Amino acid sequence: MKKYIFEVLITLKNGILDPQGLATQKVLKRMNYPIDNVKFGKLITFEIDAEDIKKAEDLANEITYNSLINPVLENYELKMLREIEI
Amino acid sequence: MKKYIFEVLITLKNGILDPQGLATQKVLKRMNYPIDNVKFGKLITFEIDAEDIKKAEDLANEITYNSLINPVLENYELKMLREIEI
Amino acid sequence: MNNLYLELGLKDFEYEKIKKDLNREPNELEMYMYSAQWSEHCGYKHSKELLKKLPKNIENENAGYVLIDDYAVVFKVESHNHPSAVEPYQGAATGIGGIVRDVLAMGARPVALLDSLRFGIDTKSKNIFEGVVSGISGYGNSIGVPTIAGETFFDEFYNTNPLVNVMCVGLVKKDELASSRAKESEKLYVYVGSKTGRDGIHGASFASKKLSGKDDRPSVQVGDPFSEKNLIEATLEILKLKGVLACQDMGAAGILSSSSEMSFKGNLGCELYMDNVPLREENMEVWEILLSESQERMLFLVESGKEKEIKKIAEKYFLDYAVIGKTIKGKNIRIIKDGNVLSEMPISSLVDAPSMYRPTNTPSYIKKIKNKKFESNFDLKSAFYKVLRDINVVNKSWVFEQYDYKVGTNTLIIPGKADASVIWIKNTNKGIAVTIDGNGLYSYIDPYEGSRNIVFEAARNLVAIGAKPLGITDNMNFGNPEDDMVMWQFEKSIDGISNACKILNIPVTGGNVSFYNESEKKAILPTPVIGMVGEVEINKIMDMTFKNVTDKVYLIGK
Amino acid sequence: MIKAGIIVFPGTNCDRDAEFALKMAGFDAEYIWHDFKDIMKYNLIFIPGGFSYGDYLRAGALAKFSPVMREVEKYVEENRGLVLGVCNGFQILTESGLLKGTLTKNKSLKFICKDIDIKVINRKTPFSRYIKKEKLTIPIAHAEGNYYIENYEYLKGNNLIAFEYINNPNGSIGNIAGIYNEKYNILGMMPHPERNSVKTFGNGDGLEILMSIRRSLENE
Ligand SMILES: Nc1ncnc2c1ncn2[C@@H]1O[C@H](COP(=O)(O)OP(=O)(O)O)[C@@H](O)[C@H]1O
Repeated sequence: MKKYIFEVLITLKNGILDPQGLATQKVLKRMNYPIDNVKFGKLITFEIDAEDIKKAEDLANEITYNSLINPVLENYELKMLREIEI
Repeated sequence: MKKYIFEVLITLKNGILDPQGLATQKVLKRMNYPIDNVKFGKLITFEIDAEDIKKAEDLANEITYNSLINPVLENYELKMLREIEI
Repeated sequence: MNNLYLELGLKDFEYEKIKKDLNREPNELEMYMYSAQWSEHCGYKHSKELLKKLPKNIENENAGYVLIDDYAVVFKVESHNHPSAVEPYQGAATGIGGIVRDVLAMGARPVALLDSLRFGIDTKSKNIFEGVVSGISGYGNSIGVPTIAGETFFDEFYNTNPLVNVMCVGLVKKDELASSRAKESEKLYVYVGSKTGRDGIHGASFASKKLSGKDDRPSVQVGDPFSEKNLIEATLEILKLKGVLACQDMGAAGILSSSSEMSFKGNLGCELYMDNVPLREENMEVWEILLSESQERMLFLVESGKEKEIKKIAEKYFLDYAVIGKTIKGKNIRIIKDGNVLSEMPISSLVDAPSMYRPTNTPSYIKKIKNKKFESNFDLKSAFYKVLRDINVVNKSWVFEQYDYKVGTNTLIIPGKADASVIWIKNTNKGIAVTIDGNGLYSYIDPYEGSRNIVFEAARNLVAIGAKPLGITDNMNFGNPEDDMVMWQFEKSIDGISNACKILNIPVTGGNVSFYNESEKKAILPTPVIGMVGEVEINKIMDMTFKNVTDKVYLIGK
Repeated sequence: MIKAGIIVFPGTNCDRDAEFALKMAGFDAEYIWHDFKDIMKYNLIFIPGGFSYGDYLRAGALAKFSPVMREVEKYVEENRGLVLGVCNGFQILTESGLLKGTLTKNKSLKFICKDIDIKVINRKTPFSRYIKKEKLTIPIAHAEGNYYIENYEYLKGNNLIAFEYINNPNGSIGNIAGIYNEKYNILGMMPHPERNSVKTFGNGDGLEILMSIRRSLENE
């Protein structure tokens, strides 16, 4: 059994309104920063116990797709960061 | 003038309670996933117009530290992803 | 080691008293325990002598109450000024969490929140203001308790030191009130709630960072409204079980103060098992576990054999559960880890911080004010518009519309509609009328009259909607009590509140003291805040909207 | 009597509001804890507002994993009765895919609590058939009520819009305040009819919706 540490980067799909990004951008522009395209997303990390990386990745994908993101709104990128012997 | 695209990964400092992560983890455990240590953070991307990378990075750091994160609770990691000639 | 007590904020004479009480040198753990229990926050060192003057109706419970028919209306106010200055959102959120648990510990379902807010006028204050309001909104809305009244005031005297006072009102049948007093030995202490982390342990008494060597660990408490909501439901279910004897929230100085005070009130001792406490972080020191101010935790005292039922309720609500100690014969507290007794000492010494009251004289500024001449010759019309435009006078819907003031469907008068709000006691024809008021400027110019006036104003607010005042809770926001001027203001203010209560014939059911409020250069305006509760018949409620054309308007009084 | 079941998740906080209003509207109402699985006997399933699972992750997202939600799917599939999701209940229904679209943060990024006017758009469903008024005053109380759907035309074209705001408070596409599924046995809406079910709390407009539901169920 090993522990696999994953990181998911979750971003809004193109065309979906990002009120937080817009509001932040407005404030920063008002402060005269040469800034554009501010977008908010999420970063989720978690650990999975599994026998091998294949199994861990399958589980991580399943969890991410079914539970962590909303496929109507969001895209994601899943990365395995490290494995730890336990 | 160039456009520099930045990405900030924002995570909670060690020891700070992460209610979102905890609740999500509890639900996933109930679904029998072998999961642990679920932690939530933020991912923010933005573009900066600047003459060179040094200036862009200074600005991005300033914006991130002063406006995007809460230094009492959060750590951050700032990365320059791409530059675009404009 | 010898200087540890100083670093922990204990004074020399206090250290001498500890040695005398213990008949020996305290060990390191004990110094931490004393420093927390004897901090101003837990020990009320500068105020307890004076607070005795208030006409109280209930002593030594988590929150006081008044009666409306068969119901006890439990209410209390609490400040979270310093935490809100450091981290506005979380500071305000955890302030709500704390006061809700105080009321909950009496067995009452929280039914309303009020917030009395004061901010400076510099740019930093704007951020603090926004953070505080969204913290109250974020936490209060989520736990489903409506925030139905409050006040929002801006003045430069509160630059860098906002005042965030929050009040909770709860409702319980009077024969179902819970108590925090342990009555018998060999009963179990059961912990229910979130896990314990290092939250808040550099707080009040741990100014020095060198102590732990692990310095930059933030001590900010983060609120978890989801767990709080679960804790509310779980606590109310647990208190319905037979064999649940007492209940106490874990607030300042966490496990230590809640367990020791429960035993102390019952003239008993207690044993605490440090190995059993549910922990969120690794390698926590015993003192950290004892003093942690992690949020969303409650302590119950139960008959042995009850554990299973309580565990089931805790699990239903996603909460941790553990037996962490028991009451014992005698009067000592015993801290046990890995089978070793790390400390044993008399609880009475720990919970009874030495009083530091001293009499003071009228400060010189009062005379200056008395002799000051004010301009009375100005243009009435422009003054009128100026007043109406003032941020402290304009409509506050931009604040209270961020609060869910309707959840529960009991709010009979919503904010903005009258000077007090009303919560209906369902299935009866009675309502609970509430208001919260303060006035720093009046209290500064004349702490006695100013404080009296706040109580009277609160009473007028209630009377204006048709309610009869029943009792008050007070939040004393003052500067550094080691300063004679502040101490004088505090004493006069207490005298004023007591006098007003006596005239109105209503009790002070409880309150809170917040000292060391200092803005950039000087102490804040002395700002006592009064929360008042009254009784109203729901078909006799009056609000302040004009009703019909041609109705006449009368002025009463002079 | 028409039986209503009110689903309670950890973090739900408008369950008691719902019970009060449903009883006022003449329902026989009781609570259903989210772990419970036998919901087929109810004529109406009410998913109330609040912050199920703290609304952590996304509003309504974690609640969809509670056992009762699989039963709700079956209930809808088999046309056992009507489902009404209010506020967080609406969010849970979109997150679990029973209703189309999603609810995101209000344009102002702030929680908004106030009375608001909505227009009844589709008057031919069991939820709306007996509503007499054109315009209803119903309180809102939410931070994430900004409704979004890629294919707005589809909703519009198929008459799936239940209510529209007269003054859009949160940025919802097409001013949408509530929608139906294609079978018209689910209604999701952000405003809280149960908070204005008696005159004591406003003008009682919320009762119009609840009464319409009851009468439709009675006349089936
Ligand atoms: N921070 C707040 N939270 C909740 N309600 C508030 C707050 N500030 C003001 N209000 C409400 O706004 C209304 C007007 O308050 P205020 O301006 O203090 O008027 P007054 O001085 O007449 O009491 C009251 O109903 C009050 O409860």
